Amino acid sequence: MIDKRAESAAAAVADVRHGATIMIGGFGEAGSPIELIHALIDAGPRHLTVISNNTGSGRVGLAALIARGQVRKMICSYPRSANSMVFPELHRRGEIELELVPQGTLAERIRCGGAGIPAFYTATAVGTVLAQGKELRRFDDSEYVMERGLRADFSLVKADRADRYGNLVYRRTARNFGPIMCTAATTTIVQVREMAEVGAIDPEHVVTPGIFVDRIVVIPEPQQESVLVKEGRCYP
Amino acid sequence: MIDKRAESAAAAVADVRHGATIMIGGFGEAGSPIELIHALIDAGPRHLTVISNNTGSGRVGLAALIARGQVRKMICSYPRSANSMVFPELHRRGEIELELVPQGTLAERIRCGGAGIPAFYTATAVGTVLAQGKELRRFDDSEYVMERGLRADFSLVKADRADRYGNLVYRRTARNFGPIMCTAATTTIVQVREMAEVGAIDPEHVVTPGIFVDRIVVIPEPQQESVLVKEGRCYP
Amino acid sequence: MKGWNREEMAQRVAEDIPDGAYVNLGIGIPELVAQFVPRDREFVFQTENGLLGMGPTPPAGSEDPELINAGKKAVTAIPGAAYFHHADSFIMIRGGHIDVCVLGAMQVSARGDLANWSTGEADAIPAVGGAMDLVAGVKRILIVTEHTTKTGEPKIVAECTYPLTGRAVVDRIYTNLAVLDVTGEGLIVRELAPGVTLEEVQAKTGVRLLTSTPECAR
Amino acid sequence: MKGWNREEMAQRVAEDIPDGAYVNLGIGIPELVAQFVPRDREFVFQTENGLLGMGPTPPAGSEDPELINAGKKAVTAIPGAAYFHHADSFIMIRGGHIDVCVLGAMQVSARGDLANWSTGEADAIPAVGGAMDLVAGVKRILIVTEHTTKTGEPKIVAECTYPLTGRAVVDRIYTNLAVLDVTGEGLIVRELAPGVTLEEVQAKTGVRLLTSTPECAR
Repeated sequence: MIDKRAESAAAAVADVRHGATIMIGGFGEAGSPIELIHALIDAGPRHLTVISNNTGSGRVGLAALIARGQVRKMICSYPRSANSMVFPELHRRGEIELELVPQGTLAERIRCGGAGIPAFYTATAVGTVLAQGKELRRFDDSEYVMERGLRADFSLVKADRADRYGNLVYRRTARNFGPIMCTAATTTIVQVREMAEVGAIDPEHVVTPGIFVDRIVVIPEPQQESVLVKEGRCYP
Repeated sequence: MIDKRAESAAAAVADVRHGATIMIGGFGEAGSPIELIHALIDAGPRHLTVISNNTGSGRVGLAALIARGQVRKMICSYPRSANSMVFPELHRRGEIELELVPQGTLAERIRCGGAGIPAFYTATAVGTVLAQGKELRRFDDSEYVMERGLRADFSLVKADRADRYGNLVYRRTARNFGPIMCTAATTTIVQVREMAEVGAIDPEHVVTPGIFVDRIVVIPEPQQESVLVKEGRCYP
Repeated sequence: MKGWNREEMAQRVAEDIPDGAYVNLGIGIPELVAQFVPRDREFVFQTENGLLGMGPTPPAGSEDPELINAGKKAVTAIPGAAYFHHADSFIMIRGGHIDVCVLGAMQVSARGDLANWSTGEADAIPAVGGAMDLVAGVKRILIVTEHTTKTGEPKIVAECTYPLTGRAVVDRIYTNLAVLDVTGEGLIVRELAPGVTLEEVQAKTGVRLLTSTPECAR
Repeated sequence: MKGWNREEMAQRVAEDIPDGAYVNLGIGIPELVAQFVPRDREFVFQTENGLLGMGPTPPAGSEDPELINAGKKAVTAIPGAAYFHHADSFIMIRGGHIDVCVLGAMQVSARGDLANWSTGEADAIPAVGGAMDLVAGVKRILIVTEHTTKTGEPKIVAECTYPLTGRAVVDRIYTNLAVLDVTGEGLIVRELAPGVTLEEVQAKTGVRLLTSTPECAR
């Protein structure tokens, strides 16, 4: 019987190796799989390339992973925000690389990585420094830049509910990068608030079909990044 | 107040001009907007380019539109099936052009047309006659063919329910090409079984957000293509 | 007071947005536009992090950290809203489905080039978010900004010196002093704020302005 | 009877599909595979028209014209199924998420080229459907077919003469006579159907076959 539940967050991320590329869901704290990230900090792989829209805040979650020196390179659209000190400091010191990608291009690159599309063209960033060094091409009298699909070894995603097949539903704007990141990794690990019985999620309402999910970890009461930051918490 | 309901199917398709490009939803009869197609037959525009997965069956719906000589060219993946005589006859006589596109490439071309992506690469059809004359390119030691996004002047789509904003939900495998065709036309016309009050469709369950829909026609009891074909019906 | 304040600027922008428009609002003054929807119109607000039908800020205490806008502030969803993932969200943006985007600016050039994401300084941490996607994809780009920087330097210039967000993307500029259209001939002053003269606007602008209608010379 | 019948061929295919596999079945003999899922395994069937978790044919009278498979036949959805649109469906296919695809064939070459969509005749109406997407994207392509055409011509050939569906895409071939693997060295006979000799298989095959294990020579 198919059952994708993992024993624990620790077990789910245990095979992440040094040098892996990891997609991490979330837009700010919404959808950030903080318990999976903390398990990754405990597991300790280094030289990671992380693909995530932001770089975390305070000293928990993604920011803590970066602070521990486990991340070699960030691919993101918005690496600073309120309470985001860790990445800027390390980047200014030259200790972490940054590939800055416009948000929509980042999303499409991830989707294409999952969809077997190695490259596509977009008008976004044409005429800006973010298109420098990239191939330009005209279609129908407009100029476009070629962008490559992005794939990862692992995706860490937060959803709301799952069934044993891995079918997922999300909650409000915490959906953000989750569904596309689930498609673009060799191994997709999802933390959910609760399991649903098979059949309890209406097939019309499934957002991520189970085929894109490999491991499910149930975290009934996930921590909230902004609360931890406000409390001055630091992981580990 | 935003209210996208049109008075009738006839009113909804009245401005389709000769030579227009039209996407028509459906996979076989599932999702085929038969009442909108019949309204288009009544309206009478000719020299149409139609983008649809199939070419209809019997002498109703899309097959009837083709039989009336209104279609100059079909872009589709599967132009024959049981009870599909109209297109094959006209095509053998050289009276209708065919652009055959693999089904997944057709779907992605439509999605890209709606997403502002002029072209993308896929491994589908590489090494076959359907890649002939198309640009090939290697990425990471595999060969891909470049395919162009597809757009239309109008999309005719069948959904199950809509609210006045145009938010749509579909029913089972009748969803098929509807959601992507809604995004890829200048004017998207949707027939639905019933209207929903605003707020009655859970924002988590919306499949096509209203931004992609221009006109809604309510057809409470849509005809079923296979039943009409079995009865030997002929439109008009 | 001479000129328009922030609220008046936002209101002036809102007046130009047609009924039924799909609108994306940037951070800062653009956010205020949502407070000035004309009584007889309905706008649908999109936020690129996955919500169409964004409603007003929730009352204090009922914020949901999983219901936020692109500026990561708590928002609400109106009845008839829809949630979607990021790739679908940027179908709306890149695909030209959003009618109007209102953004702030660091600089705008006479040709409509926009710089609003980076100072380009060596030690700055660049952060672009969805700005480049919005200016490339949305049908109409409206800029709302103070006419000059805090130190009095013109923000409307012959050529942007900051890194561009997009080239020739701006349609109209709303400042505390005037409304200007970007045209093939250059920047045309469409309207002056109360008590503001054309000479004063010109003096605070880094490029020669054109006028189209007599009332602009008042 | 000598050799395998259609059901036995389908059953033989099913035995090779691992537990938990995501499977797409073509029309004809491939459809029968769904009837032979080994008792201790669970397969999830995908149909490219937008359903993951396809169940068996419904009882007569309870067909739903809006719940069909890629062959446009009425099907059911199992508990835990999901519906999705065509672009999302082909993310699964093109993106390599489907583990196994079982297809019929008109011809298969020694290199694993597959022809199964068109005779290439001048007046034929070509119809490709999702075949080219499936062979390009799915991890493992299994072909199940009669060993020869109705007129006795080999279907397993040195070079396909019909238009290709894909080049070097087939992993394994199941016929009424044998199971063959496509390898870099050529076609290797892995198994013979009951009462079938290697010589007989070779005689009905248009290309030289290799054997790997002694039992294939039985």
